[in-house]
Amino acid sequence: MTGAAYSRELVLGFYRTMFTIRTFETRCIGLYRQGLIRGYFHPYLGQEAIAAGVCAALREGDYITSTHRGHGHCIARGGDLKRMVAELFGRATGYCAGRGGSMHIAHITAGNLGANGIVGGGIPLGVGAALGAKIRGADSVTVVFCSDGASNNGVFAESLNLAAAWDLPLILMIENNQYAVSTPIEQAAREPDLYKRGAGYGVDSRLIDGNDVFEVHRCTLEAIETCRAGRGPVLIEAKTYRHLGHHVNDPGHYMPQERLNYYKARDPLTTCKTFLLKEGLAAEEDVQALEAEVQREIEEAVEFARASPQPSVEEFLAEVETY
Amino acid sequence: MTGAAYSRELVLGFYRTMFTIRTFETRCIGLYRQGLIRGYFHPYLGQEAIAAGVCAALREGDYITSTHRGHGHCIARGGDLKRMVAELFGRATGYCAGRGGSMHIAHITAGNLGANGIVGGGIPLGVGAALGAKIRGADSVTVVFCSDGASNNGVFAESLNLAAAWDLPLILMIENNQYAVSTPIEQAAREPDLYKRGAGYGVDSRLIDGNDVFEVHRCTLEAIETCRAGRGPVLIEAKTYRHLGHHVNDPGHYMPQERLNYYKARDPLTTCKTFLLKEGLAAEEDVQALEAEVQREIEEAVEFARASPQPSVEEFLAEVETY
Amino acid sequence: MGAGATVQENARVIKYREALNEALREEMRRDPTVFLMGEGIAERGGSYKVTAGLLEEFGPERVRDTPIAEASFVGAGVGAAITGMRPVVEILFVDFALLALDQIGNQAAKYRFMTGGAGRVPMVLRTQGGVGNGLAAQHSQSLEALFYHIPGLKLVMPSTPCDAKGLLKSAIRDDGPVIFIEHKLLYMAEGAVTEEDYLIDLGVGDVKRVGNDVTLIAWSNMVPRSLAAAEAVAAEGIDVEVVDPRTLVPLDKELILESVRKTEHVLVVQEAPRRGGVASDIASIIQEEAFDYLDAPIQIVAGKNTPIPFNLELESLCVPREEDIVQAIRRVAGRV
Amino acid sequence: MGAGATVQENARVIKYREALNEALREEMRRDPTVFLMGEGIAERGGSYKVTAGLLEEFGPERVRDTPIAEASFVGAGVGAAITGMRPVVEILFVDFALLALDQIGNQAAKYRFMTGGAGRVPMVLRTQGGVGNGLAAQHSQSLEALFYHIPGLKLVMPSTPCDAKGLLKSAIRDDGPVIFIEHKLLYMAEGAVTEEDYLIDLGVGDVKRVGNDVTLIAWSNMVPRSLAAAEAVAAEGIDVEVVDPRTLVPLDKELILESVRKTEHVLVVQEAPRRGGVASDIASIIQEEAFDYLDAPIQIVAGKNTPIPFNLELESLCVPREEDIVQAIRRVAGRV
Ligand SMILES: Cc1ncc(C[n+]2csc(CCOP(=O)(O)OP(=O)(O)O)c2C)c(N)n1
Ligand SMILES: Cc1ncc(C[n+]2csc(CCOP(=O)(O)OP(=O)(O)O)c2C)c(N)n1
Ligand SMILES: [Mg+2]
Ligand SMILES: [Mg+2]
Repeated sequence: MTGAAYSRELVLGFYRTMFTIRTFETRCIGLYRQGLIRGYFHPYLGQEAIAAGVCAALREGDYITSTHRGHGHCIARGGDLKRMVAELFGRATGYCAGRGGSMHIAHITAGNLGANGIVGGGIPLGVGAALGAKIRGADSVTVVFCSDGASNNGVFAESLNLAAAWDLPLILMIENNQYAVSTPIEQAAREPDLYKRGAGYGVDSRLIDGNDVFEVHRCTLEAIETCRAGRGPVLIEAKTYRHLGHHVNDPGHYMPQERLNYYKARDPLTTCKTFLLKEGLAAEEDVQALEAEVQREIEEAVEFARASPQPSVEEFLAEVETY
Repeated sequence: MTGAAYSRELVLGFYRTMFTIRTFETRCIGLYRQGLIRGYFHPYLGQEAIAAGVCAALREGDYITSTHRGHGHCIARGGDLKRMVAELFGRATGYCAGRGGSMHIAHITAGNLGANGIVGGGIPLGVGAALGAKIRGADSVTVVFCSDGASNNGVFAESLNLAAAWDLPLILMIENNQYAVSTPIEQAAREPDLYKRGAGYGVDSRLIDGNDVFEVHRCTLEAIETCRAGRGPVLIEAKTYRHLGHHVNDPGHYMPQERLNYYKARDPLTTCKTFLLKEGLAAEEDVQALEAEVQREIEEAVEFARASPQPSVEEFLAEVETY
Repeated sequence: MGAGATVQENARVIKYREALNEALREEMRRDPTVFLMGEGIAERGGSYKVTAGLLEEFGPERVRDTPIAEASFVGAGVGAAITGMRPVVEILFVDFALLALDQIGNQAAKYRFMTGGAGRVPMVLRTQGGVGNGLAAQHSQSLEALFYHIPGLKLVMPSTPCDAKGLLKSAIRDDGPVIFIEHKLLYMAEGAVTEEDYLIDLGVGDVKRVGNDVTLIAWSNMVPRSLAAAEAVAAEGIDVEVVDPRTLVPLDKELILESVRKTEHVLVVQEAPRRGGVASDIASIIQEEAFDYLDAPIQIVAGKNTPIPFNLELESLCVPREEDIVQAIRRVAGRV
Repeated sequence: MGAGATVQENARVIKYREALNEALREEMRRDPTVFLMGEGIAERGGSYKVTAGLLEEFGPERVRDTPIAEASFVGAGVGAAITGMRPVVEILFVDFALLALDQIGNQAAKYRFMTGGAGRVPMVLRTQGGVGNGLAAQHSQSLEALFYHIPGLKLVMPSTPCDAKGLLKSAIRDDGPVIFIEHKLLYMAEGAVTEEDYLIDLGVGDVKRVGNDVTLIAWSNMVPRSLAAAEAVAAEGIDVEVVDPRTLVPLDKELILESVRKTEHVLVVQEAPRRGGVASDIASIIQEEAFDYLDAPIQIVAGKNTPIPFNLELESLCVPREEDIVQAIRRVAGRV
């Protein structure tokens, strides 16, 4: 990564998004431990550079589909923290009016078609968004986020093939965090470099460092160009690692400490912050001010969620009648 | 193909199998037109070298799974023509006691786990046969037959990956006849060379001429060796072409005459017969005698089927009670 | 439309498959967001010719042949629908819908709900089911009960050309998702269909024959068969009312209950296997809501609990025949 | 086993999940063709610890972690079963079975039939369903009705540790295929289970509480809830008989009908949505076969026709609560 190409605004934006995700997840895990958040909670900690780098390259009218590990994608795509925390609390003011929770958060007006409780389930939805855009002649790109585990599901290959056969403006972004729950990718696939699957389908495919927000961003921009030129899809594999277990309650003992340390030493936030300071794009105080502001926002979001009403039982029962 | 390596017995065996398939299909299409065979009927005409070459390389204890276009596989794996025609007639003496018909013919005792009405449906079954053998420590190989259309279905990729991750003794044989019904593979996939999909999954993959029984046989032998050495799976793409439309009632107008002629000029039977004669492995009379014998067998099979009883209604109703 | 409905102006007699084709064509002309995808629907015009000529009129962007990848092209329909399109996705045989059931049942059906009402899936999934002539176990199923049970799906099963057209047009305009199941033996069935642009509301059943003695509830291909049976027993003085719900979700309960309260004798006829079929559910609703009107147990004539055999004679035993329906009518009317 | 069954010798109180683990262990020791596969079942011992310790005892050939590829690893189970193995395949949540429904419904269910009886699929598909605590729409479903409707599948839904062990052992020895659905809220439930090798035959139901006034039919997690409701109304003088079919296919009709003939009042309790659920089918069978014994309509208490919401309060409204069952018992007993 070379400084010249990056504006202060862009890099501060990366950092802000990543720091927001980091803080959001950390704070919400605390709330989970207090019993204020229930159900499944899959933290995005350690993978922040991917959501941040990708979404910074998107514009209005572009779509994303997300996964069960979707908070980062939602934040990076402009999600309102208030409505996010409210949804994790199951409140009426949440993105899904308390119907969805963590695994289903969607922010459709911003083009985030939603998290998904089915591993791989969102991939064909993204194909459809890209297809619709193509039919309408809209100049829109769709990014499908998925992880290594999902890449072994049939819909991954079907979708890759379908998107290629139809030249769809689709970016398949594999966040290879190297585990599906506790199963390492080396055990679930003979070839753990997942980007290599693209060639067999005639798809332009790249391997990148998922902890480097600059590389993620750059590669996404190139892929978008390919897509907007009608030469999509593009497959990107971003190698990364989780900072925690699969789920809030998974201690992740199967993750070797050494590897974890390796990736923590390449913490996407640290790298980005160092860059900001070293390139003189921001001073330590600027960063601290930004961090303070984000923390305030998150506290406000938590307060908002706490103060929000439970969903109306009457409305729910009326809704049920429509099914 | 060089003569030296091939015994008279082996090559006559190839020819006999291919000629049997050719004659069986042709005769049964006639019976279909007379209304004696009902339902779906997908002829194997033109692809004979694949079933013949593959199955000649197998031994007892090996398995195959077949497709909706399964008569050729059944014959090549030692199917009894009598029970086959009887099944096409829906008779009690058929392989499936009249329950299955063309799309479900199975000959389990010979290791043919059956045709399948679901495109791609048999692929995971083959994975399972290979897996069972591995767990039991049996020295057995499984060949999954499928065509280009099936390779776009999710189970194809899932199975390829699963077999590779588990080093299963599985040969995935894609009979790329270049159409799924009327849809050309070039339209259904950006990359019409389907063997290229293997590399992304770490699978040893080959492209061969599906109209050359020698090449099919040789490549299968090599693949079997790889599998028996515990280094499976192997993916083979055999390019071929149908001589007719998808189904008995499909005139196949979408198949360009030129391409059809090209493949007909490479008719697997002709090539094999020429080889037999040219290499002096058999004389014209030998071949004619063989052909006459096969024709007689097929007539006997038709007679057997005609004379066979319809399935017992009482037995059927009793069977239904078990579901 | 059946008895009781106004006779249509400008009606011609056309086939069920032609009526479906007309519905697609009209809706595609009216709304550029309507598009079609499925196996062999474009170049070939569909296995049953329902989409014939549409590629020519609407071009390859809007009429698409898919690879054999049911899960993902159905899912692509869902994604397109969420983002502003109105896809009509075809699955060649309802049997193959099992390959796409995650996208249907876990994604499409639940999307509106899971997003707290923010999302919509205005997609129609067209498919066809039922026994044909020797197509065997994987090409002959009647699987409506699966869709019926998953909340969030609408379910339409037209029995006549007129219903097929009006219902398909409504399905396309609906906020969906709608499962639209045709019957392979009905494609060539003929009936009067108006040239006009008309809709039949989802959730509105139709009395296909007015009668006083027995309420017979049937849908899809069991409707013509039941009507034939009703004519056969008319000579014996049994006057059967044939109620065709047309859409199973939403179900026109009121129409059914009204008829039951009149006749006090009920027969439900279904092609699908008896165990866990929609007939049981309709019976349980009637039993719960009109118990005091029932003089005799509700009879169900249904398919046998078995995969469908290839052999034609065995096949014919698996699905209610006219004579089975006739006998059941007599039983429920107390004439045996 | 419930009321009426002989008290077991050498019984200890263990958890449902431990009983399942014991069944797997015993069968794997007994029969080398039994093997396990599923996501996270080996190293991690399964999400609910049902397979804990089995990798250690039986090694990685027979206890396998799979990729997330439900369709193909279920299909691989089918293929292995056909060729002489007895696989026990786990799908983490029954919701994900929709990804494998082709292999379950079109392959496994029909294989014996389609091969004219030449083939067998002695496979058990273990999975778990039902509402947990805020797991939302794609991790909370009760989908037994789908399997119930597809001929060729057996369907087991144990409600106690003792039943779980005996039924799983029978399922493994059965010619199959057997769908074995556990309940996520039952894994920690405790009960007496003998250390001996015992089997509970598929198709044999169990009276979990003997009573004279009302027949209450329930399965899986609705059994303990119904038993609690039955105790609650006992004080009011309503004596409820709780019948647990344990296996829905084959269904112990005779046990149900016997109870119905005795009590003449019937309530069916099911967690799954009301529309098209198994309860409707059981009701329709009773209605057809014991109409003359019925004094009042059969009541069904079932889940609401909706995807399951995340919010805990809304979630609790979707599935029968003890108080819902109590009220329904009173209704069916004519006490309101
Ligand atoms: C179809 C399906 N199978 C299994 C699961 C259970 N499950 C939830 S997350 C997960 C692991 C997913 O791994 P990966 O795709 O790598 O995503 P990551 O958790 O690493 O973000 C599994 C198996 C599921 N939700 N859906
Ligand atoms: C899952 C599924 N989808 C669709 C079909 C309908 N169908 C039957 S054969 C066929 C084409 C198969 O093409 P391919 O796999 O290339 O086999 P080929 O006919 O060329 O032998 C299709 C679409 C089916 N039987 N199963
Ligand atoms: Mg992962
Ligand atoms: Mg083909």
